[in-house]
Amino acid sequence: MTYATLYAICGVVLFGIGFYGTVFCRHLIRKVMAVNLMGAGVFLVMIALAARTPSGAPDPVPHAMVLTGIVVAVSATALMLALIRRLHHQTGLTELPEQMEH
Amino acid sequence: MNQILLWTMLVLPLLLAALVVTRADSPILARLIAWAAFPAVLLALVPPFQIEVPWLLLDSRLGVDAMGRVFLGVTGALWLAAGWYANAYLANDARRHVFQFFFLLTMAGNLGVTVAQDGASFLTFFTLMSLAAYGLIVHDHRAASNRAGRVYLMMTIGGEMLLFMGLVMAFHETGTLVFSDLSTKLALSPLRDIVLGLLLAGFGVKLGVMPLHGWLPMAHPAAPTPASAVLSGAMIKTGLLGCLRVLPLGMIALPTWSDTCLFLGLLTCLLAALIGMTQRNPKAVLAYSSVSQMGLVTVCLGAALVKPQAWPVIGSALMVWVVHHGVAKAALFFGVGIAGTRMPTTAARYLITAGLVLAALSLAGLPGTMGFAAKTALKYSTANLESWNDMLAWLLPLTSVTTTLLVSRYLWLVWPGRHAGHGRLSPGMVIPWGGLSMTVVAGFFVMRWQTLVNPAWTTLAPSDLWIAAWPILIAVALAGTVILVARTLPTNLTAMLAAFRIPEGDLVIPLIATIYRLRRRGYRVTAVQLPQRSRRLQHALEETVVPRLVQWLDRMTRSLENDLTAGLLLVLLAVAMLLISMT
Amino acid sequence: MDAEWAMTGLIMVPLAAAIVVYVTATRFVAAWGVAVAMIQTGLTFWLTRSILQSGPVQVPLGGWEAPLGIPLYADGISVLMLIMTTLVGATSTCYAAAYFSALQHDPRRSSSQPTIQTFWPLWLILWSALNALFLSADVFNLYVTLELITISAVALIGLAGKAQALVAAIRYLFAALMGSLFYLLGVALLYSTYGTVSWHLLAETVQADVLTWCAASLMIIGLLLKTALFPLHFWLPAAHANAPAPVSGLLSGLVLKASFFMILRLWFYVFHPVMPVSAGWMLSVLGSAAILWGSIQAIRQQRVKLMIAYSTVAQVGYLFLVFGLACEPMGMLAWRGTAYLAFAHACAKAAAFMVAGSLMYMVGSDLLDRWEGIGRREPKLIFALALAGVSLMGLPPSAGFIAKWLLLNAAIGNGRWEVAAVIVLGGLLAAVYMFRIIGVSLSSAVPMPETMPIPRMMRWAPLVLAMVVIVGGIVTTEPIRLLEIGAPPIAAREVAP
Amino acid sequence: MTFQQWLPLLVVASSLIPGSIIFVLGEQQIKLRTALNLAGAVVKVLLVAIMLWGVSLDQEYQVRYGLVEGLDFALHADALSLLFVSLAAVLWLLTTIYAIGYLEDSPHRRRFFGFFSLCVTATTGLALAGNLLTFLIFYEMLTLTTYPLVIHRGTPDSLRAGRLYLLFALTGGAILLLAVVWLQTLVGPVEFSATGILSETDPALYGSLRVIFAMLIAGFGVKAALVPLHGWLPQAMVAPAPVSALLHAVAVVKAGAFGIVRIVYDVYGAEFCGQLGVTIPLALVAALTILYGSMRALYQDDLKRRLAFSTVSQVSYIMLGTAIAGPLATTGGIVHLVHQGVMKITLFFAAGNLAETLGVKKVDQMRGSGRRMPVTMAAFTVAALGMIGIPPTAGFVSKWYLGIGAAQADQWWVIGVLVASSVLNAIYFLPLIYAAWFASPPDAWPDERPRGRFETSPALLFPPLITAVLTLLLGVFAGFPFSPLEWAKLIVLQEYAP
Repeated sequence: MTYATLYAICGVVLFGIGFYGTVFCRHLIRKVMAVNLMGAGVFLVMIALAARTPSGAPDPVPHAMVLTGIVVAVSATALMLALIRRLHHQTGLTELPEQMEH
Repeated sequence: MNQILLWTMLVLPLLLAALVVTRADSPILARLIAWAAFPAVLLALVPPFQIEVPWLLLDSRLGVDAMGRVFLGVTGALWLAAGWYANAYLANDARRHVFQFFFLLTMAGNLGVTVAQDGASFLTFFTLMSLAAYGLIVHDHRAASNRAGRVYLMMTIGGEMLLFMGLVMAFHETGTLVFSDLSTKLALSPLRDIVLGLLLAGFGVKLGVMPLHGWLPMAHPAAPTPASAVLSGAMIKTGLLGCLRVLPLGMIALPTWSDTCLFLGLLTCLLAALIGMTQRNPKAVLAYSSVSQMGLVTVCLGAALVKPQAWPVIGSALMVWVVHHGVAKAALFFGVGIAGTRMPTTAARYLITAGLVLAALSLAGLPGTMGFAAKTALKYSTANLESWNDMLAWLLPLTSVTTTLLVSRYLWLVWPGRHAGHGRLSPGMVIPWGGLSMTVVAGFFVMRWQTLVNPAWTTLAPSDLWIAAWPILIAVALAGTVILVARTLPTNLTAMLAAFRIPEGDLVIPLIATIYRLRRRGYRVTAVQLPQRSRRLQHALEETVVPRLVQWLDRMTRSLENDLTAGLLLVLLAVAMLLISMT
Repeated sequence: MDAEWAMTGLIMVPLAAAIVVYVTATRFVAAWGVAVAMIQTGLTFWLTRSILQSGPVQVPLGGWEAPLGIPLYADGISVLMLIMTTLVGATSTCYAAAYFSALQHDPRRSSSQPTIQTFWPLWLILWSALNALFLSADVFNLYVTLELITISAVALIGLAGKAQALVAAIRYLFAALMGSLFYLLGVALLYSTYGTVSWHLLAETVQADVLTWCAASLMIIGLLLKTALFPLHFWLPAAHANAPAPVSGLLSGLVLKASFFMILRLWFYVFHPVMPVSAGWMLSVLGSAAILWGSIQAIRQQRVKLMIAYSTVAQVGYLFLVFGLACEPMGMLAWRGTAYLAFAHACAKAAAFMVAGSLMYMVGSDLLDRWEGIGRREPKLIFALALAGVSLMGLPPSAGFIAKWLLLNAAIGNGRWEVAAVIVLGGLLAAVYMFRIIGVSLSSAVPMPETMPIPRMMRWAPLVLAMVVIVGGIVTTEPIRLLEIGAPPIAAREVAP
Repeated sequence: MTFQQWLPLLVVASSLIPGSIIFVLGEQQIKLRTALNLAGAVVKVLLVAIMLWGVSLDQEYQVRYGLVEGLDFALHADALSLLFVSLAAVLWLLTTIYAIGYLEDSPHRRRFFGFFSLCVTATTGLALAGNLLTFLIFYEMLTLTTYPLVIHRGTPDSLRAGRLYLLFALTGGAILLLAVVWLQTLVGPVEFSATGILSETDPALYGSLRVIFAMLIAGFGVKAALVPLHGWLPQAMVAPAPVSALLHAVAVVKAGAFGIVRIVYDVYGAEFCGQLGVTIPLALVAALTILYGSMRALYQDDLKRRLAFSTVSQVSYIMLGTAIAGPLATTGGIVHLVHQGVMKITLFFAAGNLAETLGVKKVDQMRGSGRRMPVTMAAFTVAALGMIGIPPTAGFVSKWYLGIGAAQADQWWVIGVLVASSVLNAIYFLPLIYAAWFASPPDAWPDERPRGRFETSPALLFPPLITAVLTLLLGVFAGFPFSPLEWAKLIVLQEYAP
């Protein structure tokens, strides 16, 4: 087992934990963190894979992708936080209501 | 020229009917209506002809033939007389124009029937006549009239349906609706008996053969007198005409139908006379008399079906019979109206009484009247039927007896001066009646020399006179006895006898009651019970099934549409897809 | 000018406009939007013509070839999607212009209601991202544009400002991000195996192995969540129903189609050879379930916008029938039908949401009970709704009919009776909810409560879009011909003998 | 495009264009609307007349437009389509006049007349459809355009009726769609041709063809109100009288019947139908419908409902004639398509007049109505007699041909059905006629409105009068050239050509 594979598995585990958190956590901030954890897991997988080139030199493309991904993650997180803040401001809620409100 | 006359005859009454609707109270129109049947009389005088009218209905044939001419003549004459009579009779009726309207329509139909030479146009005119006559029957709107009208309509529609079926099948069997071809080809068709059964039954309704006679004793008394006259004198003859048109007479013997006709005719002939004698309404008596007479006609038809070669003779005798019965019966009906009025003088009363008696006895076949001519003709023409010889030999005298008794009953009921009369005796009523009554006698002499008539009885033997006379004498004696005996009986017995009365229409009364009961029940079931039941079912559905379904859906929605389930499903689906791909 | 410029323009023009509008915060934002719409229309027209003439086009953006550059690719289906975007986008732009200007004068307006300045940049970015997505030639690029779409769409929902809308937006955002990350993980796996993200290259090298299947499952399922295929649709009704009037139509009509388009691309252009038939049928079964569930839920709703939103759940189901049917002899018909249905649904649904928005603006509520007799006041709008409904039900003459006809042909031609039955049943259920709205609105009862006058544009925009749907049912040969350009290699027996 | 191609399009457009313009016009532009309506109707009649003339001279009128492969939009004019389109054109004209009078001063006339025209457009399209697909398209269009007419009043009752109508019609349409697609996957695009196109089919497919036939009949049977698919029709009576008239005489019900005629003759072919053994079941269903409809009509208190059940019964005559097959029965069935239309529209016009002028809606309120409204009731009487099949009305001609057709096909039981139905017809129509003419009128009518110098307004009076006269003329002059009967014979000649 190479380091790269280990990293990749680690990334997948992180993704799983993040997924668990996103689904099962009720508090919105926790959810935001869990989503970011998922993202981190995916990025870890990508970076690990960049090392798997036959030549041994890291592949620049996954790096570029991770960078782009981070940008996306940052803006998404910002939006999430903005929305959560607004919801809290309006209703005082920190969790999404259980029942679907149509 | 003849064609123009034909079209005039058909269209004039319709046109007048339309005019009656639009301008009801024109005296000129009333005059015209009285003459509306005149072209028919003229047309009866022209030589036979036929025209093809392919665009009318289903390829129509119209025309006058030897047989139709007789019907046309007598029908036209009766309608003419009735038109005159009606003008006077209904002079004070506020709803006169309604009567006139239906009168004209019925006339158009009746005249049309006599010139129709194919099934479709026959049926058309026949229907027009039948339906329009309903308006005549219910004219006075009494409960009894309405009931009579309903019965009439039911039976008429039933008859129409039988005819429709019969004609459809006949057309299928023969490929034509033109009567002359139809009857010939029908004789050879495998379905002959069924087709003839349907057609004869259909025409039998109009003819009033038992057991299809129910409407007749109800409708005739209900209709205003001039209408009853034509109903009985002319219209029921169309049933006979129909039979004559479709039966393969003179071609082949039809044992089944001859037996049936003879049996039913005989039954009708005697039974109707008996029932008629119990009636209290003179018009009902006359109606039953018509039924009885038509029974006799049916017997003749039966006879002709036994022995085809006898048909020319029987046929011509039948023609005489048609004329005779039409004229005499109309005269008697007119008489009901006339006898009921206030007589201006005693002489007039005697004169009218004489006329009535004459017409009545003519019906029974009194020598010297047209009835005698007709009866003798029948006697001769049916003389040589092998198996039925005996029966007819005593039947004819017997009918004379019953007929005489029946007309005695009639005379007893209407005898002028016996009741306080009402209404004025107007010439408009007397002249047509007088004309017909005189024809009863004169007709004998006219017909005596008619070449049309069978030579067999032109050599009239003196014995014929006696043969015709004795049943009448017996019957008169019998009637006299009955009257005398009745006078001596205790009053309560008379009352008891009087209470014994068969209702007009006899058998049809319970039948109608049954039909109405069924109808009421049908209404209860379909309009009340079934909707109730379906409402209950719907209610039950809405109460139980729908809420439960909604509940279930709510539960499903709750457990399906939330973050947690979705998250789990996401993983589940991904795994499922992976597994599916790998297998 | 060639196709390259048109493609670039389609992405760049709205983006540039978004930046300008945001930075300058001009008072004439609506005018900018309309101008963009006009330019977009021209560009789409141009691109369509050039594609029809010369077939699929691939251009490296700025001359950089893959793997480093970002290539753009346009074929029949992507152009059809672009046309759809342009049509819905342009009418929505006009509608939005009228809506927001009307809202400013609305006395019922609360402080939390959206402002015109925030709508326009977001919408223009969304537009740009949609175009970019439909023109993307690599799977990572698809991810980026999809995220851009998600973020701007969520923000647009949030514009409504009410707590309900915020909750819906947050829920949508979480779901969407989760889906994206699934997808991204799949992309990572794919890249690790094949070393490329260009779907052209992937299509050539893809092999049936576990890693590929893992990647495919992750990507497809992630996208299913974003496309809201039953049973992953939980976020959709609230999000679409609570968004501001012009936004709902965009979400249902266009945003969903973006992720669906990605599935279509991946499935038919990349994974088709290596995915077993049964995997396709799994999607079709889910689609069938979606048709039934969505329709039933739509029937049960009391709010019109929710009804229309659930109708989207059902209609999305139709789109997924193709994955099962395409594996069979008459798959080509299913492919065409599905692409056309995506187009038809976008127009019809956007029109329906616009109508709902207008009427909701008029009476201040989208509760069906409050709509009694509304059609007597606003016949044009109800007429537009009815026309849109005709397409949703799949009745002639409408684009929806043509699409469903093709799908039905494929289903019956392949002996898939259960699918045919579902298609037909779905149409009937659609009729139930559509006519529920129309029936209520045409009732003679109840005097109308006090209402707001509707700006003229808010009447005409949905009507025009609804007319497009009807015209789409009559002028069909061109779109179908378009679809043949660069069509995927589906086992095809063209039409029945 | 040549004139031959334009003409079918023009015939369709002659109601489509006025209809579309009416939607755009204001509610208060009454004169312009009326003018448009009448102009459209008159133009349609003229165009149809030209076409009628042309077809009798063996001209071909056809236009075709491809939608998708295997999905052609085709209009063409053959003898059968002309029969139907003439009926639609003439009765549309009359109904338009009637509707103008009927809806005087009522709200939402723009919507009404708009959809009215569209409804006729759909019917015209149906009549001229050259293939099954075009037929289907117009069939669905008909459903959609009649819905607003059915719920025109907007009352809870009418909304419920509308829902029921849609439930039936759309379900029928769905079944139809399935059947059409299936048929097409088996044999390719289905064009209408005089003797059917399926007789060459592989015998292995006969089973499928039977099922498809059943589905097609079920689909059309919903509109044609075949029992047990008739449930919507009596409910739809809440619609305004001109709508009922159009629904029952020309548009919806007739469209279903026409569809069945097309299926049997022009898709399957009469002979092939017999070979498949599907005609007898169809005939049985039609017979059942005839009897059931009449039975139900017996006990209806509401006049229009009674007429509706009567329609259920009468329209099935067409199917019966079609199913019996054989030249004569076909003639009867096809000619009844026209005759029933003329008679039934008269009845509905008259019923509408009673309701509108006197407020009479129930059967027992009709007493004496003949004295108050003689012309209306005379028309009613003629039409009712026609329904019973009394000669010399049009109804008799139909029944006659059905009867002899049944005999020709050795289906004797059909004659029994015809007779039973006639009797039932008599039982439920004659009391109405009796009440109208022979019973005395009440002291006051339920809701009498003065309507000018005639018994009612002229626009209401003349249409039933004209159709009643037509009822008589069609029967009396059945043998005239260009009469529906002669035209039906022409169709039959083509159908049964060697």
